[in-house]
Amino acid sequence: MMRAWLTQHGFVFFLTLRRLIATPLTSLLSIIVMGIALSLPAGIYVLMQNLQAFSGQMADSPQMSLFLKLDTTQDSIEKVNQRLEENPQILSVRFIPKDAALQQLQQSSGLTDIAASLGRNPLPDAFVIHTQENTADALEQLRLTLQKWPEIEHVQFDSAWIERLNALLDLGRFAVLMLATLLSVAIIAIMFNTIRLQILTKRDEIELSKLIGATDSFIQRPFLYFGALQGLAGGATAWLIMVLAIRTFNEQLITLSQLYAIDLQLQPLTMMDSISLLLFSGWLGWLGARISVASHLWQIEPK
Amino acid sequence: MMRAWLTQHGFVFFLTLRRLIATPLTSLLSIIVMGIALSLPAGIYVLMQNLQAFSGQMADSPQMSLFLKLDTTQDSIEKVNQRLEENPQILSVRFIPKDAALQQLQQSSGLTDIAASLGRNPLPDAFVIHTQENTADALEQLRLTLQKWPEIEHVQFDSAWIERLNALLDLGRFAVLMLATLLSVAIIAIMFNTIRLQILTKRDEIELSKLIGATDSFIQRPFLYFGALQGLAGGATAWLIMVLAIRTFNEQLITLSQLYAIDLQLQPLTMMDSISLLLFSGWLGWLGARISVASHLWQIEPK
Amino acid sequence: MIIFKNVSKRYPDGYVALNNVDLSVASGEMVFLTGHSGAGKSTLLKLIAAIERPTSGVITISGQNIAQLKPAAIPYLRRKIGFIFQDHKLLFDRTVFDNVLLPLQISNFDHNTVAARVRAALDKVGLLKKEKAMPIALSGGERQRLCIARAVVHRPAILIADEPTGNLDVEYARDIMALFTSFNQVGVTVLIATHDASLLEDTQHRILSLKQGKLAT
Amino acid sequence: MIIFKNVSKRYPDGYVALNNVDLSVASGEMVFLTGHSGAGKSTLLKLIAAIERPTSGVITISGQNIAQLKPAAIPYLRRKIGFIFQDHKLLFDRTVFDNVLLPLQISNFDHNTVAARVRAALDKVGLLKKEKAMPIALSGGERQRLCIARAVVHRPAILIADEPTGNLDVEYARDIMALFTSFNQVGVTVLIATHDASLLEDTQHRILSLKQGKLAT
Ligand SMILES: Nc1ncnc2c1ncn2[C@@H]1O[C@H](COP(=O)(O)OP(=O)(O)OP(=O)(O)O)[C@@H](O)[C@H]1O
Ligand SMILES: Nc1ncnc2c1ncn2[C@@H]1O[C@H](COP(=O)(O)OP(=O)(O)OP(=O)(O)O)[C@@H](O)[C@H]1O
Ligand SMILES: [Mg+2]
Ligand SMILES: [Mg+2]
Repeated sequence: MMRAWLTQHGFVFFLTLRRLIATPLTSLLSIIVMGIALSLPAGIYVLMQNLQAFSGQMADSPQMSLFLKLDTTQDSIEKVNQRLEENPQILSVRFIPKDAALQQLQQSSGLTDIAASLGRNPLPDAFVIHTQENTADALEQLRLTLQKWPEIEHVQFDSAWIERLNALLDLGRFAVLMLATLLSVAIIAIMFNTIRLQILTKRDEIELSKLIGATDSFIQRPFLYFGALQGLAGGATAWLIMVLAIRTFNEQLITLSQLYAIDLQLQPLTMMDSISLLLFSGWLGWLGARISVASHLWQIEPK
Repeated sequence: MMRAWLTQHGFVFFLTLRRLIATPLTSLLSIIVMGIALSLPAGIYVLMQNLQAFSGQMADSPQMSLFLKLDTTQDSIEKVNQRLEENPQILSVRFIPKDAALQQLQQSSGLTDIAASLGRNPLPDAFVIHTQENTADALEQLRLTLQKWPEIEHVQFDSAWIERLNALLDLGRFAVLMLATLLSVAIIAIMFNTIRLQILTKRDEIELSKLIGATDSFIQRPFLYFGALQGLAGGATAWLIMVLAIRTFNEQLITLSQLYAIDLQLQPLTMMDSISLLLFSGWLGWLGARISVASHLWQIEPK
Repeated sequence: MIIFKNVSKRYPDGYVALNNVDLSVASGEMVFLTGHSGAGKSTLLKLIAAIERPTSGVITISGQNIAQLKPAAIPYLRRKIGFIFQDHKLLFDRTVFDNVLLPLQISNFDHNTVAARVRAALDKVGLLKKEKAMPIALSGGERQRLCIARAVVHRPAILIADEPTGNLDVEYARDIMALFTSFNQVGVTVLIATHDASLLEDTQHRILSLKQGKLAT
Repeated sequence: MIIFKNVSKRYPDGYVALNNVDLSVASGEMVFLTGHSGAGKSTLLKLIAAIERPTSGVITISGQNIAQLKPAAIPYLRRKIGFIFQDHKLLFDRTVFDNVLLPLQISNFDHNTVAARVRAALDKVGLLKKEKAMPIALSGGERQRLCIARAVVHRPAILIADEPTGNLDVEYARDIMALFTSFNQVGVTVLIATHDASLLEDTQHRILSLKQGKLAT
């Protein structure tokens, strides 16, 4: 029984493979179409994953700026750093030396060589910290504690700044969501339609099988295999496109990383992501095939 | 003769229309697929157009920063502004008051309330200008001239800053180019494949027409109409998606505009753009149909 | 075995193809069905295989009421029947061999004996040499014989042949009729719709004659 | 009018369907072509309409060498021919009327007279009542008559009929033969491939007989 089942399915599987190969242009074109369609939402997913890792802590947890007194020594700075890092309420600590602050000012304003024009750097050293809590009360408490430290001139937490960043990130998220929705509709429609149209050319086969006593599941089987296989191939193509795109993009990022002296690299697809991509595309192909065959079967039913 | 030609074409046109309506699901799905596929590169195009308008002058022409003396009066500032604007070598003049510079510093560094911590704003007022020329010689000449003005403390032109911005913009352009290439391949493949598969289901008609003495152009005609009509409908769908997307996006931008007090709005598609979109999509459909029919015709040729 | 009681068939466009037909074919009988073009012969045969459903009346096959068969049960009815379609219905993207193989695949036949059965069926209709050809490369008569091979390969209990010799010359037609007779002799119920006067001339089997949807015995 | 000289046809799979055929059909003649299933009748007819090309030999129609016809000239040859295909080749997504209309559309006929012509052709084969039906709703014989109507609607100079009465009963077959004869009487060259012995029995026209690709006169 089991053996018969296996032979049956194995037979159908190879029949389907042979057919895919027998019409190379149709198969290839359809696979490319599905691959490209799938690679777009997959690409967006990768970008979002990377952005989230990059900006996650920055945007989501509240941030506080600690300005040090202008005459603080290197030694005191180290001490402050250590004490901040030991505080369990504080998630992350980032030190911004006054030179870096000045440089950033120049970069962002387009005003260059301020130091030269001013004669000296007027900015203080500072720490930027992210906190665990985000209720107004807890934050105020922390501010008051820190304010009492002797090295600290001024503690500031600015909700307006965060608001702006959040607005920007919201916009980004909105754009991504819009694109993702559009693309999801697109890939489903594209894969569905591609497989449906391919099956339309096999109307005769469905009709005849039905007429000589094939059960619905028997008739559907090769088409479901066909859809799933095509979907899988499309998913694999999408995966390939993604890998190549990430690699090329990272090469471009090297220049930027060097200029800004930070490590900007897109993380590749994880094993899990890759498998999900393949499974999803296979499922889509299967679904497209299923719906098309079912509609044909229904039309041929005697009334 | 002319009349016969018109009747012939009119007949084919209506025949095609009737057929599109006769298979509503296939037609609709195909049109949606093509619409979405087309709307993506069209969206990228709109974004690029808007970005270019926004950042064009900034990135492309060299820029110079003029720092004013710390004690410059409002009167002198106006005078400097006027003289700069009258200078034919200078393309654009932007005044950056010291307050704005400080604010920008705070925004970009995450350091808030620097003024509060410093007691006073240490930054000078400044002008940022863009010049017509971009040879090093001409720029040096201009710098020397401006340096001599009494209100100006220091003139700076920094190529490093521009380099960084350019690297960033290059990256953006590269990303857009990559996406656009991918999408162009995609829409061509998708439209081509969709129409090809639809025509595959009409193999019988092509074969019979050929056998009873139809010329190739007669056989192709309804399919070309079909492809072009489907392509046009796909283009119109893409246009609709674009209009809706731009409107929704602009609504989101309002919040951002208010926060940053600048006018950020995507410009809609121009009349020319819309027409180009429709023509291009019609042409693509026509091409897909042409190639598929031609390949069938060739197979049926006696050998 | 096959019993029609008061069976009428009106097509969706209003045309009445069968009008109050009463009919009974015993198990193992061989019956000819004749009548003008458009008299309703194909319609009657299609009703037996549940390809069309009657508008009114009762059709029973081995005691089963076909008119009330659930869709899920129809395939099993059809497997008992070998149907030679008037319009052939060959699959042009498979070889001759694979076309004949189809009915066996459908009913999960044992893989080891399948090839031998297909070749035996092809041999009976004289197409063994063409097993690897595509149907497009067959002549009209060869296609018709291919349909016959496909209809008999799974040794059905009922054989329904709709105009099986329209494209065959006299000799082949005689061979095919001999084939049908031999099936009938081992107990297969055979129904043949035909115009071919030469087939009807010297037969000792029952001949049913349809006239505009009515049975004229 | 139609002259075959030493014509052979070997199909790509190596099978020789026609072997050194010499043949001459005068303008206005009516000729029957007969032979076993697979003898090469359809192949011979297809060569005339340039649906297949001969492997060797010369075929001339009204002095034109078909074997060397440029692809662009083939449609104009085919418009002179009315071809009744053995496998019908109907379009199942158009009505009966539109199926018959096709040959007229192809050759840019005057729009005002076209409908009348289509109806006249349908009337001749007894299908006028079914003009709005789809071919799927036609019986086998009705489909065959539809093919005949389509082949004669544009009044071709040559009429080629490949097994035109395989699905027709004796009366309809006689009507169709009368139709062919009437065409022949107004000067149309008619070639008919058939197995139907009853058509051949009482004819005074020439009968060509093919045997395994060779002409046996
Ligand atoms: N395209 C093809 N490729 C290969 N062989 C072919 C092809 N078409 C026909 N044949 C073979 O050529 C032989 C003659 O075919 P043809 O159709 O001419 O026969 P016919 O005389 O019309 O027979 P019938 O009466 O059965 O229609 C047949 O054996 C057939 O298998
Ligand atoms: N699906 C359908 N819808 C409407 N009418 C139909 C349909 N199928 C058949 N008919 C009509 O029913 C009548 C009987 O058709 P049927 O196919 O049973 O005839 P038949 O006796 O087999 O004729 P033939 O010898 O020509 O094959 C015909 O007039 C035909 O046009
Ligand atoms: Mg019939
Ligand atoms: Mg033939």
